Amino acid sequence: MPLAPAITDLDQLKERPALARLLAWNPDAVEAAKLDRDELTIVVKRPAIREACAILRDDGKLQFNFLCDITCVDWYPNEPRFEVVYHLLSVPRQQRLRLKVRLAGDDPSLESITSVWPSANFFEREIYDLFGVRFSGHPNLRRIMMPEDWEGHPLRKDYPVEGYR
Amino acid sequence: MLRLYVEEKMLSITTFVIVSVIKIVIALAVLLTAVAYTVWLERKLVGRIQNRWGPQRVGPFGLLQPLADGAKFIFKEDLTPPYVYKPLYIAAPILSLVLALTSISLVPIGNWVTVRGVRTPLEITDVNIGLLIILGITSLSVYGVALAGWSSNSKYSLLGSLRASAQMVSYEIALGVSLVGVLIMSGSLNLREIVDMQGGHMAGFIPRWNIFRGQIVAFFVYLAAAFAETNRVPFDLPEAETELVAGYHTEYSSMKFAMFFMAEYANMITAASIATLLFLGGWHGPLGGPWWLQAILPVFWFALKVFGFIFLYIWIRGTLPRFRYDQLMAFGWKFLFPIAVANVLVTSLIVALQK
Amino acid sequence: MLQLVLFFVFGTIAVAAAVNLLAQRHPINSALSLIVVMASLAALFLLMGAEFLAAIQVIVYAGAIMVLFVFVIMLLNAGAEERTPGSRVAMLLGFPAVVLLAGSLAWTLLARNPRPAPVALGGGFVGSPTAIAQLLFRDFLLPFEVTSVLILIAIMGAVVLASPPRTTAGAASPEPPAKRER
Amino acid sequence: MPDNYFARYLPILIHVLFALALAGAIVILSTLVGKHRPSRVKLQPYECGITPVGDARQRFSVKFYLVAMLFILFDVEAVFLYPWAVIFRELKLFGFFEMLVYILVLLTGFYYLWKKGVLDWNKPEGSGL
Amino acid sequence: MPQMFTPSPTLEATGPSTMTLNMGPQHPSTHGVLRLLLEIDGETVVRLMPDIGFLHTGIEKTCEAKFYQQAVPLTDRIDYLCPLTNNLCYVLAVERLLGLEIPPRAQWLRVMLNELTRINSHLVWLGTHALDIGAMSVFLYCFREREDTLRIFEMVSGQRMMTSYFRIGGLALEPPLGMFDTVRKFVNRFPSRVDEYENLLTANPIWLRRTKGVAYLAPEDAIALGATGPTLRASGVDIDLRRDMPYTGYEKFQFKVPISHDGDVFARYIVRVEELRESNEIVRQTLEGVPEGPIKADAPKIVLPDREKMKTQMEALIYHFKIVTEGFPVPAGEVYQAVESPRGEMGYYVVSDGSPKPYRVHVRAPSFANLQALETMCKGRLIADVVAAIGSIDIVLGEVDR
Amino acid sequence: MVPISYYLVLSAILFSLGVVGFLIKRNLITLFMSIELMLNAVNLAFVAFAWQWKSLNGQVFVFFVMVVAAAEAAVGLAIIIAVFRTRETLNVDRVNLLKL
Repeated sequence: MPLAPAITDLDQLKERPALARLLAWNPDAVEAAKLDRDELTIVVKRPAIREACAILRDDGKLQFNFLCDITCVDWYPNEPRFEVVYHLLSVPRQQRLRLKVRLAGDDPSLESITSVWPSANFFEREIYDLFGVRFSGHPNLRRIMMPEDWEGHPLRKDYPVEGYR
Repeated sequence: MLRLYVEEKMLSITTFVIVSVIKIVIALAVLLTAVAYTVWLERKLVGRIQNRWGPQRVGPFGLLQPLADGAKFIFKEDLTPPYVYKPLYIAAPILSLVLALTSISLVPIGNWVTVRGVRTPLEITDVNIGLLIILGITSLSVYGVALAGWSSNSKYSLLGSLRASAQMVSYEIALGVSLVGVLIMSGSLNLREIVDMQGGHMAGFIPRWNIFRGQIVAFFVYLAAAFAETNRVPFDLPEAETELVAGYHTEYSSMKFAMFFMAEYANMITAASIATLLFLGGWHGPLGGPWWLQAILPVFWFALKVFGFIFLYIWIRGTLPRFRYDQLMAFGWKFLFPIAVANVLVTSLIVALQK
Repeated sequence: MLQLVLFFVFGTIAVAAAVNLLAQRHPINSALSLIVVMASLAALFLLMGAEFLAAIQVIVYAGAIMVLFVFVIMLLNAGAEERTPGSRVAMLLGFPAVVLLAGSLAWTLLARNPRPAPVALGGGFVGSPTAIAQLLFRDFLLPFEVTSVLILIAIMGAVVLASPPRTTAGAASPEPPAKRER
Repeated sequence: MPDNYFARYLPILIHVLFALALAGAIVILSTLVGKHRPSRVKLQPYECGITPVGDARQRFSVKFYLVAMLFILFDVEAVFLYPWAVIFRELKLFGFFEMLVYILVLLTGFYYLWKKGVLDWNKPEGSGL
Repeated sequence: MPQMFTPSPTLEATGPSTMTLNMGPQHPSTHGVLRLLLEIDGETVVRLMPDIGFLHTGIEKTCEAKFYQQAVPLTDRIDYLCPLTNNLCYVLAVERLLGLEIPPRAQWLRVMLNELTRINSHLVWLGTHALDIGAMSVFLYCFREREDTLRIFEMVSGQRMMTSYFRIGGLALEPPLGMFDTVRKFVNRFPSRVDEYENLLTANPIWLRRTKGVAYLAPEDAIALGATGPTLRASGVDIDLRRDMPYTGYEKFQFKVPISHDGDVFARYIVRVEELRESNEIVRQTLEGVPEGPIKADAPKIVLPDREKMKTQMEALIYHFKIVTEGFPVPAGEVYQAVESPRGEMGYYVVSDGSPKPYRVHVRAPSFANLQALETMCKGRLIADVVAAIGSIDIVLGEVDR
Repeated sequence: MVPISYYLVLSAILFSLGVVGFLIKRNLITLFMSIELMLNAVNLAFVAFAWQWKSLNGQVFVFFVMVVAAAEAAVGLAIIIAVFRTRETLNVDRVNLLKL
């Protein structure tokens, strides 16, 4: 399977049901979209993430009812520095969807989606622990992997692999 | 009541004491050896059940393993943590072991023997109320467990000891009531008399053991209760290592830990002996052959029956999962106890109507 | 002779344990002292031919009633006794009171029993289970049946008293909605 | 034999003393022989490797009391059963009814406990028991 | 007692008769170094809070410093009970980033070994779960069969556990002669062994009492809490990635996906035991007609050449040298590849910036997600049920903490 | 032989120790234990008299005393638990009000 070039044009992709639904809800919430290697990525603006998740979960046709994963990518020293990545799965339709939120390096914070999926709890804590991204509205935002008194966030790109010496 | 004692009346008090001391020393030695080899047997049998060899390095068939274990226990660090309540922390294993070792003194293992003109029963002493004394000693053994957990001052120990003591007292009731049927059959609390009642045969070939004389239900109640009393699988919750780590002896090390261990196995042997005496006809069994064989056979039959019980204990350990705590208590109170009471009523009604 | 020695041994143990019961400040020590008292009394019962009672003393008193005491001490985590002004006064008055009371009691008991010792009993008089049972289930039939009612009332009373008051929310059990044990 | 009734119990006493000596010897032996290298971590109460929080001797569920209470009351019943069983062959049917009344009264109490849920251990405290 | 370690989270008791208890990290039945903070009332669990991170090894960070092919051995260590599944998931993700097609023989062998890994992992689960509930013998019986699977892994890769057998673009080596016979023998023997375990457990009244109705998880709760794999299927949610979103050629094999609607420990037990049988059937199918052909994709710049070629052909030697010293560049992009691991949906999210080292590797570990369902399962139940519940969700701490 | 008077004196000593314990101890549970001690002392006297008069009635009385003691302990300790639940103390000086 030779690689097809990624489609990043919003107009070409707007027939996709998930993207169409989000655009219908609030065109301003969608920052960009990409179809690469058969995976649809929608970049959502920071304030809209929780509601976007709720809409995608509750929509009768989309039914993205399962939160697979939340993670983060640090694009240091580029800006916006952080990308928080959500992977959703529709159990009935067997479809996947990736949501992204881009965050600036000086204020890495966004709304927690634990109210939509309780399962986001550990994932968001992990991101907080390893990247230092804060989630507002999280019930228990504390370190999860590292000791409570650890300094720094190890998965950031400016954190050396060998640790600080 | 003095029927059996008439022969002994000739003895002077000094001879009597000397004979007793000899018997006690032998009994303790035999019991401790039996405890050690029950552990060996358990490891060996459970190993075979589970496709393993069990101990086999120390001595032939691993027969010296108990000695090695004992030596290891003695040389282990004997830790007395600073947060424990020391007097009770030390007293608890001693209490457990002493009580476990004492109850064997009431267990007759065979008929009377005469050595150099001294006639003496094959047990340390033959008293009128042997069964009651054993029950009394058993009822005291709760303290060993309760105090061990409480004095350790650790949460796992305390949970384990509360579980253990609640379990032991609960099953003690079922155990005690299950024996009443046998008492009705034999009309005595003297273990020797109970066994004597079971001699001979019914209908030509069935032994007159209590288990064949309608006490089969009581036997199974006793069996289950005895498993619980000795904290064995499937009732080994007090030390359920997957839940409470090691239960009431979490904080114990070295020989103090080993003493609980020894007490458990000694109790197992006592429970097996009582079952043999009360339900399986004690030392009765086919007799024959020359006089020396006839002298030895009763002890052999007794040991064989006790061994059968211990085998059962071990077999079940290799087979069954463990109960949950509430299920265990419900089993004791809602199942075994009513059955034991029903058995008493039914047995007594039948006996009353017979005559 | 042997009996006399044993009487003094167990009597001394009993008195010492009883004094220890008063002297100890932590209830668990007092409870253990009381168990020792009871065990030595059981031995004394044996000396007087009450073998059945001796066994029952161990089973019921030491093995059951005291278990309950120990459980309650563990349950309430009752710590060492506090010293209060009242207790100091009591201590001061206490020891003379023992002597006085014991003396007067002994005098009363002995005065009513002027005969020193009965004839040697030998092994003739024994409270065997059979003997006790014959009395209990013939002559004392009514008291025996009444004890069952007593125990029944004790069961109910203890359960009612010890049960925690019904709480409303809070500690209420979060049972799973549908499936329960079948 | 000066008094053979009591002499029967004498060996038990000797046995207890022997067992006590044995157990004491074991404790003393292991204290003397075993090595002693305590360290702070070793001397912590076991709580799965975490420094424990709070006192272990906290208060416990009343259930444990209730079970001990049931134990003594039914133990008393069992104690009555033994002498009764021993002379049952003399008492015959009279003895049966005698005990039937006794047991029935106690079973009433047992039934009450069952209904009250004292025998159910999976119910948490505070739910009215 | 002075504080000796870094402060650890604590749980304050909330009621007058409750007490807090640490279960783990040094506990026999928390399956590694899981720590549970329990608040108990008598023996009833009032609150439960998992505390993890004792086994955090920073694998995701380490991956960023390695070449793509060097990260394969790291994935073995994530879930040490199913290393091949981890290999597979990572390798598939990178292959998708590269757009690499792998030959059918390699795919078949991947399926075969992946299912043997599932059997291996489920055997460990069954043994330890039974041991937690007190059935000691089942543990050793399970390990007897696990030994057979480990021998097969050793045959193909030279390693019993840390196999690293799947490589980007195919397999490490051609499987040795006699390997298929060994597998066939195992496959023929195995169903009777599963019967043996079931004889000991499935109808055992004590086992039923300990598992039926215990640690119930409703389907909606299961989805909301992110439970996956057998835990989710035991709650009645019918999803299995092997069937629903096939990868590496699973669509060619016939198998059933066992589900149950009871949502309790027993349901999870039954689902996994049935999976053992189904996996065995898949292995049996893969044995019949493994295609002949190469085991590596034809991509000389990515796949290491055979030893023989490397020693005889100049070109191969150069490729070998370049791959080992410089790695290979991977087109920029990102891929989320999910496979059905024995514990549920295992996902690798690999981001490439066009360099020979992965920019970011994230592992979506099924145990990590399953662990969140534990409190819902255990609230209001007894401590013994907590043990049963932990066993029933089959967590692997290496994977939780990574 | 042991004269009966020895037993009676022992019984008196134990009984008065029980009385004194009841008066000086401040812990409710220990108070209860003192009562048990007195009951035991009385039991000893009963058995001693039974022995003297060769009548088993005394022993049967002891039997009943034990039953009563068992019931008393069960209820008494239940009361202690109930009191402790509201007062959080076992000191008699602080439990001097009758209301719970």
